[in-house]
Amino acid sequence: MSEPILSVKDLRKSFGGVRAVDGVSLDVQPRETVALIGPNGAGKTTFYNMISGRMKPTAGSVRFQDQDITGLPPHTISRLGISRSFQINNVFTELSARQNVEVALTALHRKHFSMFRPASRNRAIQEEADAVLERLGLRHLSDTRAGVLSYGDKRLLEIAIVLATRPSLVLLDEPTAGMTPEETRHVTQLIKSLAASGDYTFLITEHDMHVVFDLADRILVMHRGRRLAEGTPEEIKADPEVRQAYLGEEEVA
Amino acid sequence: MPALLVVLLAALAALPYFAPYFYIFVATEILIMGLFAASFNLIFGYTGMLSFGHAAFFGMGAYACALLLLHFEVSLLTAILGAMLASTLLAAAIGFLSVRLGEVYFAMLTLAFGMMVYAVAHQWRSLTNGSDGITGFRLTEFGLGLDLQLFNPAVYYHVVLVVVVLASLVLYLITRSSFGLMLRAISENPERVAFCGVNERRHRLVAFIIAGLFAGLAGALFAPFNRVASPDMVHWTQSAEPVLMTILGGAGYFLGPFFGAAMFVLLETWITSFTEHWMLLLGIALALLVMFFRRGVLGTLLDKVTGR
Amino acid sequence: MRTARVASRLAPLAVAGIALAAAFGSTTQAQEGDPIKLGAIYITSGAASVYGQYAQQGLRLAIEEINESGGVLGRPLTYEIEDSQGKADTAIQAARKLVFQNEVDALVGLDSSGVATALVPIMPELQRPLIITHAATPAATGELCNRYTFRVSANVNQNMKAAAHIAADTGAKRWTTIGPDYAFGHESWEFFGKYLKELDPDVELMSKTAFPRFGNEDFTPYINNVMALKPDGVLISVWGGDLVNFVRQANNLGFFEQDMEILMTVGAATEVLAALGDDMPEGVWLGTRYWFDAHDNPINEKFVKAYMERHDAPPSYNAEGAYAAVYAYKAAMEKAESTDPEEVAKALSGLSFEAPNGTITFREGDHQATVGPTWGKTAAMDEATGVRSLDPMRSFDGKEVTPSVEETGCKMK
Amino acid sequence: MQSFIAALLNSLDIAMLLFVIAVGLNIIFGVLNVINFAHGGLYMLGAYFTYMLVGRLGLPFWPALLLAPLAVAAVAVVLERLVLRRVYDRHVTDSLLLTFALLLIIDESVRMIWGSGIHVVRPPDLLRGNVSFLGVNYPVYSLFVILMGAAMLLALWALFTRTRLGRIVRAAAIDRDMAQTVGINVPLVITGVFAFGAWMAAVGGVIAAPMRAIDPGMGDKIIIESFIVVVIGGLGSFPGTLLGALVLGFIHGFGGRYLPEINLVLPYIGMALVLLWRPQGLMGRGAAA
Repeated sequence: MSEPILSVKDLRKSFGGVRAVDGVSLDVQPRETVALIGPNGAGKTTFYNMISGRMKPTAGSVRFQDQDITGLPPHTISRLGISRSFQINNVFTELSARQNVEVALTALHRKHFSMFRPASRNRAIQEEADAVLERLGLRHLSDTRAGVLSYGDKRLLEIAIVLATRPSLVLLDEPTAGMTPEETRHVTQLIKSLAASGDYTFLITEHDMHVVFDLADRILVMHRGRRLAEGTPEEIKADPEVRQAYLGEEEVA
Repeated sequence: MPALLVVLLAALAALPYFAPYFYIFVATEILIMGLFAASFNLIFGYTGMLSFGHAAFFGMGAYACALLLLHFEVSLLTAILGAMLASTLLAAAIGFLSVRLGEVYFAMLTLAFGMMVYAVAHQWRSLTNGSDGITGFRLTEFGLGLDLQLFNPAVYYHVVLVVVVLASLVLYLITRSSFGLMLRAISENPERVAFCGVNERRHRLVAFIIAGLFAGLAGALFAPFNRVASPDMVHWTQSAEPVLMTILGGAGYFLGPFFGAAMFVLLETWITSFTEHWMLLLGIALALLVMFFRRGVLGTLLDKVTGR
Repeated sequence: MRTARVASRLAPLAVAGIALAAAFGSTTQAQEGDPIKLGAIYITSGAASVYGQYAQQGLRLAIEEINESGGVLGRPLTYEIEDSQGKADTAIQAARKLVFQNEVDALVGLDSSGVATALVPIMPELQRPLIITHAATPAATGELCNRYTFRVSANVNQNMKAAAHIAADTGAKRWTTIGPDYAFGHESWEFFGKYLKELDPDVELMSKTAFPRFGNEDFTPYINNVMALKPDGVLISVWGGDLVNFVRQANNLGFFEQDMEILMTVGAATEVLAALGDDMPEGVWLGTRYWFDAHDNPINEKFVKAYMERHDAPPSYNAEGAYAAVYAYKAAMEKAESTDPEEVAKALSGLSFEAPNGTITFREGDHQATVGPTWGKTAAMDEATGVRSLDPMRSFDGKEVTPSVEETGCKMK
Repeated sequence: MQSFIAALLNSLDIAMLLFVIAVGLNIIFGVLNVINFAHGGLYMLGAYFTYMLVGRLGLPFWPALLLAPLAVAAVAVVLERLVLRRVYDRHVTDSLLLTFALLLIIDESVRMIWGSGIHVVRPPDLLRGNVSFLGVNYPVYSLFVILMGAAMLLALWALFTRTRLGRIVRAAAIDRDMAQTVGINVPLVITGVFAFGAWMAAVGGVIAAPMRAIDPGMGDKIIIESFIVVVIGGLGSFPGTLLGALVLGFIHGFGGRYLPEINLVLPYIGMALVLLWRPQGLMGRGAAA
């Protein structure tokens, strides 16, 4: 087995007396797609928040590409190559779709302190913005204000921002939540092709089990802040504990 | 389209030749206050930080300029540059302490730090001459070997016009730049920006310092204009003026603060002749604007015109 | 982009605005029977607006009296008032507006010394006579003096010289002060000390003093401080709402029951006395630039009577100052037989005229009116006016308390 | 020693008045997430209503202590329903600006109604004069202020921790949506909290009326002080408000006495030091606002 790109050891987070995440460990191999599932309140988002720097863990460690990133601020973690999307839409509504992507690209190209030159004059940024928008099928909406985009397009734009930072590890928080079946299919295909390109490693939370089983190489099941099970989709489907605690509630095909 | 901007500038340049004498003073004040408000809008409209202590930098500029003119008899240009340096340093110090905190705290903190500067200006009598402020400084020369009669209000107006136009141009370029894009993104969602790999706090600090620098420039133009630098220029009510002007004009537009400054100064000039209760009208106008016309007068007008 | 569009929409607006401004600014040449215009600059908004209110009452009364008796040079008088907000820069804009836009013939006003020190130096640019009626900083008729600037009210110098006389007569030796922490408070103490030392070299001016900030709410720490010092006498230059706070808190602490001489430099301002009523203790020395009950002459009698009829309260010093200034202009314009600002300014210099507080002369050397303040010791409540009466009372002659021109530092330009 | 005790007692009475006023500001912030600039104006209204009731109508002080704050709370209900309500779902700066507009309106209205003169209210006979306390002459009225402050402190503490109403308000403060879903009438709670905060400001105004000059500038003076208290103590923290008020009270009480040269700047220095050390205020709850 190769070195894991992300190695989480015994991560804990408590709020007051409540343990939201209680000693979870996880190794993610490069170019792998790992799904993180569990019922609401299982601690998935808190887990994400600690990896991406939004919250400081109470205990435990997070290593990324052989570097300890535990408790680093989000912008540093992002710069190291971890990018995340959010459960609720988190695009810049007052900016155009293209500008949303430009924000991420400006950071990537270290032009964020460029005082007098607009991003729209930077060839590299423009070409990349075109490419990212093209890839997500948003090119025709470039100049539309993000606030007036459809819900599905906003979710896509969210992913576009994530990809624009050229991450090696992508954390997607329910990427297809609230999407139409058509949009869901589109996004699933997109993630699949990105994964197949070999440039990205994915960590995904998702409620839609079809999507999970379709995408994941490996699944981590969380329940009440703890690791309940871990394995291939087949193993997880077969796990009686998981079925009882979680899958039983959902109609598994 | 730029043609119309040229017409506007030409009209402003020609103003002393056709407007009544008093309006040279009014226009000078509008330009200076417009720049002050525009500098405020860099952090308010573009970065989403409501500062109630912006007068600290305006006042710092005014005091530094007045002191340099008084004690060192430097040229106006040198005094202005010195004033900008002083306000930049002050903005760096206050900004460092303030931008770390959330918006509500930020508003209260900037207010309190502004009052701290006020208290110093008031109490450090050996330097600032206390409540009386600094007067009696002389304008000798502009600098750069230019022979300008700075005591002539029309000449001073032209100096202010050139400086304000240049400064606005720089501010405009900043708002349009990559950095400006970052600020707009931060004003909407600082966290998302951080997750793009940008230290948003440092951006807010830099924006705060730039705003302080230009506020200092406005203050440095204001002191020679009124021949005084006094603690009133640092008081929190002075900080409220760019806030009001920006809301009045429209924070979402680069020229909004200038428009707001023009409305504010002209209305103040006219209304105070009719009523002592101009503050009441101002309060009602502000409340209505915030409740119903969030885009400001200029913004609302333009929305009507463009049918947005 | 949007901004370019904005600019394009804005240009015609701005041009329209300038045109509008030009329309507003259209002026007409003054005609023969047109009113003579006075421009007044006072604080008419905010916490200290009571001073602007009183001044305006004095102005209005004088102007109506004069107009009823035929005006000045056959022309009626009128006035326009602008708010200084107590701020130097606002006052300067106000003065520019009055002179260049409203084209007033002369200026009166100024409530704060900060405003005076800023405005006086630019009077040569405005080229109108200015009579200061309230601001007391010696600089206005001292090192800043110029040929356009006059002051009808007593300044800190005059008031403190009088205070020093009162203080010396009490025999108290160790003095300290409680004053507002700005120019007025510090200057008052400085001049008081200087003149008291001249009168009685034995006095001790204590190095421990109390200067609470202007607008302070709780004076207790300062009062306790001073009481702990056990001085023989205390000069109190706190004024306005602050003085009301001060006196009531001092009452609570038994400050006035100590064995100390108390001098309040502007304690006899009627707005303060009326607010305090009998909370103002007996046996305290109060100073004022004008006391309605102190001058036995027909003009004062007429002024006080007319004022009381209108406002049901005795006139304050600020009302009297503004009232006197109007009569000063009347006298000067009649002397010059012109309303030309240069001529009027010339006529004012050295002019003597009758005011409620006696015959007033604007000294040629520095343009300060040779007036003296009134000091009195608080006595029984005066039921008719609702303020404490002053007994004994001493009105100082201007000649007695006005320092020589050389001392003021004025070099008339 | 005596002067030390005098300064100590004086600090306490300044602190208690500041506490009564600032705690209303902080409660409003805690539940509404609104920094109420108009708080100083409401305090001033409390003092002016007292002047009307006691000075003009000749009522004794005690009923005024009851009536004036109720009248101010009624004004607050109107302001909340007509004005503030419209901006809760917007950016925080909007509510800041709106309350700033209200401050301008209240200030100027007070001047239009009562003029710009100075007014005073007499303390009730019971509270006049001095008592000797540890060798220090101390005004009875200042003792009353301290006792009132302490009583309010205890009552508030009991209200928030011991009653159902207090729990409802705290629930609304922590999570408005959650409170709504468990059946709390949140809009009513919000109106109530705003009125309650205004009531507290007005109680401060009534208490201040017999010892401070009532003039149109009194509201502006107190609002900056209240901000400092809240910043030092910590936004949204009830014990923090008490601590902040004590800190500022001591700065005034001792600063005026022992460091007069820099007394103006002292509160801000104190504030800056606290922020350098603990940016969220002494007892603030974590990442600020």
